[in-house]
Amino acid sequence: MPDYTLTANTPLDGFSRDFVGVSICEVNERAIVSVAVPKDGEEKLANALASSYEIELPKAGILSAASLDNAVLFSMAQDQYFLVFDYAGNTATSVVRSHLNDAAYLTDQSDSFVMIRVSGTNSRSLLERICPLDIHPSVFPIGSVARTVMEHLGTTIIHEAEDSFLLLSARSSTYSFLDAIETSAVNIS
Amino acid sequence: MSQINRIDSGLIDCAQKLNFTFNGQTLEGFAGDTLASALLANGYKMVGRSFKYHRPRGIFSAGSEEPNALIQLRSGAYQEPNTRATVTELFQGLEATSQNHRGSLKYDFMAVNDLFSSFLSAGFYYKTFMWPKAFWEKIYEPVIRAAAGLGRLSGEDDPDVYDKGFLHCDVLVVGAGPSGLSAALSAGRAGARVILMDEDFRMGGRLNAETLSVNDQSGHEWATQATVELSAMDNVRLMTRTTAYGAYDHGVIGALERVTDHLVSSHNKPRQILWRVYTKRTILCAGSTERPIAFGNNDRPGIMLAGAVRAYVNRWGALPGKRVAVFTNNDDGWRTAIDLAEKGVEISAVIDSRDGQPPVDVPSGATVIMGGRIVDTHGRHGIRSITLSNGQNIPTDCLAVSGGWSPNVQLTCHQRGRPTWREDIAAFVPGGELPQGMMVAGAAAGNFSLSSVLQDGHDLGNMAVSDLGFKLTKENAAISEEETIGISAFWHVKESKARAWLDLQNDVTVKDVKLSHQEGFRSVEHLKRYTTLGMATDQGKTANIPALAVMAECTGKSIPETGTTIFRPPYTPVAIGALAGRARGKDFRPSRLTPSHAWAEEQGAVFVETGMWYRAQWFPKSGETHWRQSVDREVTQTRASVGICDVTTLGKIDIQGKDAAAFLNKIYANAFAKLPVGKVRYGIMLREDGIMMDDGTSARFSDNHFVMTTTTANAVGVFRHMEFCRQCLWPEMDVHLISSTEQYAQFAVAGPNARKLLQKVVDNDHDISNEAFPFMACGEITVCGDIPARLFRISFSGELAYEIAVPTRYGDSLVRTLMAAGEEFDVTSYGTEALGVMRIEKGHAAGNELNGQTTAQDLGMGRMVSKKKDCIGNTLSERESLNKNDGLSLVGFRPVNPSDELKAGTHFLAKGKTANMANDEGWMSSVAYSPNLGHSIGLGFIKQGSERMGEVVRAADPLRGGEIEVEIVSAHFIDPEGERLRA
Amino acid sequence: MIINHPLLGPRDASEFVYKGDVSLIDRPDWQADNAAELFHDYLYLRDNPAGEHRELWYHEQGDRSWLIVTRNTLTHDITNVELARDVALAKQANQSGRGEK
Amino acid sequence: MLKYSGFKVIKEALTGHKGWKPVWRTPKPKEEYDVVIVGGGGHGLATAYYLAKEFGITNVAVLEKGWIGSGNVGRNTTIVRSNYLLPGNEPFYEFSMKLWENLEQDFNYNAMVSQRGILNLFHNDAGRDAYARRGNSMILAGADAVLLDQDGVREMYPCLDFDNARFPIKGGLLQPRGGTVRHDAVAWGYARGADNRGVDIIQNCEVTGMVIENGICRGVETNQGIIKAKKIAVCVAGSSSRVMSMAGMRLPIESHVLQAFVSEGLKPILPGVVTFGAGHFYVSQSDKGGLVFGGDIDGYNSYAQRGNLPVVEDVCEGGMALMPMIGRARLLRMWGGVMDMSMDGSPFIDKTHIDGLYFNGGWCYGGFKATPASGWCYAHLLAKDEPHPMATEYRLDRFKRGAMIDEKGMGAQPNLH
Repeated sequence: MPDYTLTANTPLDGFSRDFVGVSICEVNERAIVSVAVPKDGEEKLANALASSYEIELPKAGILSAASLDNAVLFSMAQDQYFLVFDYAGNTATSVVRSHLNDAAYLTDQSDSFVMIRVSGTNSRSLLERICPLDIHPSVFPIGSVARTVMEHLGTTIIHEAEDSFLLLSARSSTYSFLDAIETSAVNIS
Repeated sequence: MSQINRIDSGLIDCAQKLNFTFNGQTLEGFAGDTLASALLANGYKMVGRSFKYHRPRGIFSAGSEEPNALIQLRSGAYQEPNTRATVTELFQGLEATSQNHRGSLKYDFMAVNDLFSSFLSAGFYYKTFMWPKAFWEKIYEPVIRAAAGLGRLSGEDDPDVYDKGFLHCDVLVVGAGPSGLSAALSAGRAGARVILMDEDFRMGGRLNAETLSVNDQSGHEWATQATVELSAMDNVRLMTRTTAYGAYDHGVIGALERVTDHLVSSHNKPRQILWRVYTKRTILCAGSTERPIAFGNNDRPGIMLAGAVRAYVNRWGALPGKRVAVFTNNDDGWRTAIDLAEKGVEISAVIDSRDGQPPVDVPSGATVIMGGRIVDTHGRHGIRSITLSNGQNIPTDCLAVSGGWSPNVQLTCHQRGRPTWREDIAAFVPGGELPQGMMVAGAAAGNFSLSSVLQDGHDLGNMAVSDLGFKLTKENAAISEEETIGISAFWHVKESKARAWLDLQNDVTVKDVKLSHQEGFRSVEHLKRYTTLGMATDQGKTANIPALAVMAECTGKSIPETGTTIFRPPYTPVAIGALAGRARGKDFRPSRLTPSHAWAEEQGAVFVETGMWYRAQWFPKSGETHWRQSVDREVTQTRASVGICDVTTLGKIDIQGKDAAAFLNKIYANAFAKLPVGKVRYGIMLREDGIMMDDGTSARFSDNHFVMTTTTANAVGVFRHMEFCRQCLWPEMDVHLISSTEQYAQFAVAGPNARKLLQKVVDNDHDISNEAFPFMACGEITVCGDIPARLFRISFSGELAYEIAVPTRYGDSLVRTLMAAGEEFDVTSYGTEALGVMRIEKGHAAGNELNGQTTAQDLGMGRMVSKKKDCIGNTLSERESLNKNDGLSLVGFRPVNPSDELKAGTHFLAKGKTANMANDEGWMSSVAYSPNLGHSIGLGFIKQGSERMGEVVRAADPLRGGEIEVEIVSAHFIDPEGERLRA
Repeated sequence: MIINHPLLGPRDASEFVYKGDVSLIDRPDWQADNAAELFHDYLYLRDNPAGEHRELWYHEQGDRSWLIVTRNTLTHDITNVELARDVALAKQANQSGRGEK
Repeated sequence: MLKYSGFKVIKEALTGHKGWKPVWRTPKPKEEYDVVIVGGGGHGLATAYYLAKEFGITNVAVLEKGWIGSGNVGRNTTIVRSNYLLPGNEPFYEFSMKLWENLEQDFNYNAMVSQRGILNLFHNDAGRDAYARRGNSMILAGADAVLLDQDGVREMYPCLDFDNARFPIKGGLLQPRGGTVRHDAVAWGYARGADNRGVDIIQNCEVTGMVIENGICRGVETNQGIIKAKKIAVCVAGSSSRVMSMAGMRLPIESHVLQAFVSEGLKPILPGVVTFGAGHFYVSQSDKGGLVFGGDIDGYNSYAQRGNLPVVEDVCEGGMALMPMIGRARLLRMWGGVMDMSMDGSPFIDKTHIDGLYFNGGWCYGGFKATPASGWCYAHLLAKDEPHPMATEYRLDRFKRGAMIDEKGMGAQPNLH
């Protein structure tokens, strides 16, 4: 074996910061796997999901939540889902493959995103400055998910819990994205 | 002098004194004042100068329509030119200075223009300043430019910050006057998500300025009560100091909130916020704007809109004058006389252009002239008297003028809507085609009596929410007494001999409109463009309609036949800083950092922007004082031993599916269908027009799985293109795309010792020997103990080289590990400069060659374009002009004199030919100093280049001066047989 | 502008990238006798109507769908939005159906 | 012809401006003309002017749907320049530049041609290389160009963001002879010059159809009746597809909206024109003091003369990134013009396959600067039935041949040119 070992880092080294009425923190140890549906393979995938994660294929904009690995599944594109689950290892696709076998094309995306949770009573006021979507609970209830653009950066927003939103944005622009969120926090304070 | 014109009245807080300065003079006002009301209270009449004639200008209105009272607010970098005093909220320490004068405000040197006004008629400049020719740029124009403009920018960076945001609601109510409050109440009570915004700092609109009562209380008390009720509703958001400035497609409204403009300092909080409002319904309750009547010398300080005069008295307790005359063509003008008389102000005269009886009881002591005309006024720096058509002279220090009210239809016209004329109120009202979701209520819709305004707002609020499925409450509209609103159109006093102003800021007079007509500029748009009418900072809010009326008179047509002007956003001017929001300086665009960025920073790397990415350009070592020293070293060390470069920025696309190979075969111009698993192939991608789009490699990891790389610059475009092909052209294929650019940290490891270095980190069960892992092999391996990685044996540098990819989380660690493991080989990191040098040495095309204008043939890769299959760009690449015999081809160049430096952008000319376009044979696209060859080398496109090896041509550079002789050589400067990369 | 995405509901047009006339999905047959002419007309000529226009938009900052939007170029009013892939598939089905006759 | 001069202005001022005459007549259309020009914008009026003045053809009508100059000549950012790269373009635009330089004396109207320079900034080596190539092309074509380094830019425009920029300014390509022209005055000046030479300018005359018999175009149908002509010269950039469809033609053109912006009047702060390539922004300051600026087209087919907010914000972001001192200046007015965006970003001046029908269009957002040369070359084509030597490449069939003139290298994607 080589004499060298590699150490992993996270996009923000576990960043966390509190502002008045709002907290911003990095979320880690969750894997992201893209699950693409083979042509005419939707039923097979649905069955595989039902028998393993015990969830259905979600409609666009809504999370399916499983108890297995605390997984959530949501649509990213017409024939593609993201499965996000508790896992800190290096081979997230093999974990999913062990459940879904060949029912989907899998691509590891765990290292592609920074995940930032914005929570607290001022979280919607904060997001109002950067998020073009209407995230009022009446139209974007808990369990809703959408991809949009915030400060020029593609971002997926998930309404996780009351006054709590999880944001996924590209890993390479982590600092610009964090800056956008922190600036908003300062600006609304 | 302290507030000599202040009376004990109005909605100001006399307990809270505020000191401010005007032109250096310290003055006092109260909380609740505007700068204009405070200046009036302090007895100020003249506050500025007009644009062209530098005529004295006073406060004219009490709102955002103000054409005259423009001042410079604050100082230093905070200086804000052309600020309307009428909407500037007074604060402690406010600094204001007047603008557009040379010398003092009172003795403006430029006022000499007024004496020559007859020479400066509309459009005079089109007819002169043409001789001698050179004088325009040297003399005339500099003089004109120096005189032009109003206020002054500081020239310093704006020190304030701005923000933007997004609002969503069911109903947006624009304007919080009586109709807006009523609309918001009915919509809010029904439970809809409502936003109510008003440009003023106090909700209530005209209710704050009038003495009319609502629901048996004073109007402003009712407004306060309504505001309190609304602010208690969770579903209603109240926004003061917020202007809806534009109506855009599909119901999007642009709004500007002035957050700290009323404070002495913004304390690093956003000064203003630009809101984009997504609303299902917009109820426009923008009210109306009073317009003047044109008569001789009607521009003097002290001549004001009648509604403004009573607003200053009623709302702010500030008297615009002690002896006030009124000139009106409608009943509303009389209110000014009555309100002021009730406050004890002397009304010297009421002149009504209409014949007949006064519509209301005449204030005692006032001279009333029905059917009267003012022909002239007097008073140099402020009005002192007026002259009537009958010769009568009446002393007055304030003349309140009312020519009727024009509904504020601006937002209804921002799309295609054209207002329609209503003769009974002599005004344009919103036309049929309103922006999506918009309704108009109250005075903005031409309903002028307070009771109808309240009812209208209430009804439309209900209508909006019932449209949206909300259940209405049973509340009734607020009620008010009926007031008279009679008007008889009257636009200008024909008997006036003196100049009569229409556009007060730009100095457009009745005569100018007549001249415009005389010269054939009769369309409204011609009129505006020829005379500059309505082009000033107020956009002609008070000027356009009277001017249109004068033009109608000239043409003998009615006003609607003559035309209407189209209103364009913004309703009131918006600071450019606000429209930019946070996007300035380093925050102009996001930054993308490579996985090795932190490490590179530690090494002191110099970074360069490539698109959104920052990449290490070179890594200076101690003792290196010039970038070339660093780059030469990096190249030399790499070619001698091994170098490492972060190539994560290249686009990576994960392609899976049963038809992945077939798909790639259509995307790439060269064959891909039969690429074996475990192999990489170089591919060229054409646009459908046959021009090169991108190049890169694709690696096949399994039958159904490929990984493509694209150039950094084209990563997004190529992905988009492939999605288009997948979804729109070949939807039957089973193929799936996802970007994995962010997922992997990828490093080039290049040089004769590359394998040895990698063998130190690759886990032992993966054989990467030349036999097991030859040139163009690829594979999924593990490194450093089971860390998954991908290895590609590809080379951009021409050396034995690999690209190794690990999950991004290990990128930082991997570069440190490789550098440590490479110490024994004298490993170097190299940046984009050395990368560029090596690719030029190897003759690889890059961005300068793949510029969207070149074909595969130009690049010497014409034969790669398969003619045996259907692929993007294949057919159109065969067009004649793209396949000319004397077409360009990419070749290498070396200076005939080795000490000469080649320059990119030089053009090639045959020896002895004149330097002109006809003799232009091509250009140098990329150059570098080759430390291996010891001289400058270049790549360039030249006609028939591949057939001209050894020929000497000139590389001409007239732009920078000079030209040198260059020899056409093979583009493969290093290892033309490719032995190294197969080693 | 707001585009009412068939799967995601109304989204601001700034999330999308515009391509052009829907005819760009009708890529000609490369083996046709007059392929050069067909490809010329396909790639370069446009109806460019002043009025209703079917056009391609890509939801780059969304779900990466290519959409066919029916929009009036005079008023910008949008009257229909379809998934381009559905339309392309339907077209193929239609063509193969015709071929069988 | 009433000659304009400073003397005349003084004389009229002293006599109450009674002597000024309409700048152009308001004639009724004749039954037939030698040439009917469809479109009373800058190019159409210039064509009429040069037909009359240079080629002696005066039996000409210009038909304008609305009021003359109501199209793009009256809604652009007034920039003139000849800083093109490709051989198909550069000589033509330089020809135009030389015509601008003598225009006012030529047509006796002060259009305020103001050569205060145009500066295109670059931000990296590749940008410098591309501008070096272009600058050399310009000089080879007889134009002027200067390559500035950062210090050179700083000297001319000290107020730009040099120290804290996301995309630092490394230098620029300056064309000192570039500048601005008072746009409306160009239309009026050409109209006056053409009218004085006998050309009929007919406003509010909308063409509703083409009269084509046996493959020959013999006239146009209008809301004022049929007007016959030996040659019909269409010149309606922005509406080209609409008008040419009346002759059954499809064009390599899409119509797109370009927005433009002007600030409130300010005392002089910018001497010339600056373009900021990294940020989609260009700006100059008018003689009246307004900052006149713009950026990219909105990017979707449109015939509406208005745009939307994202581009407004994008442009202002570019402005603030380039010159953060304009933050407190206010945007006063925004408007939109409809552009003929062609498939390679370059225009057409050509005969059509229909005898007697000629076409001038596809000017993208660069038509204003081309006005004099476009008019001249179109007049030449109409008079002699062969292309002017400076406009030989602007042919409708160039895509069939693969002879694109693609300055930006964007391919057949009109909204990217």
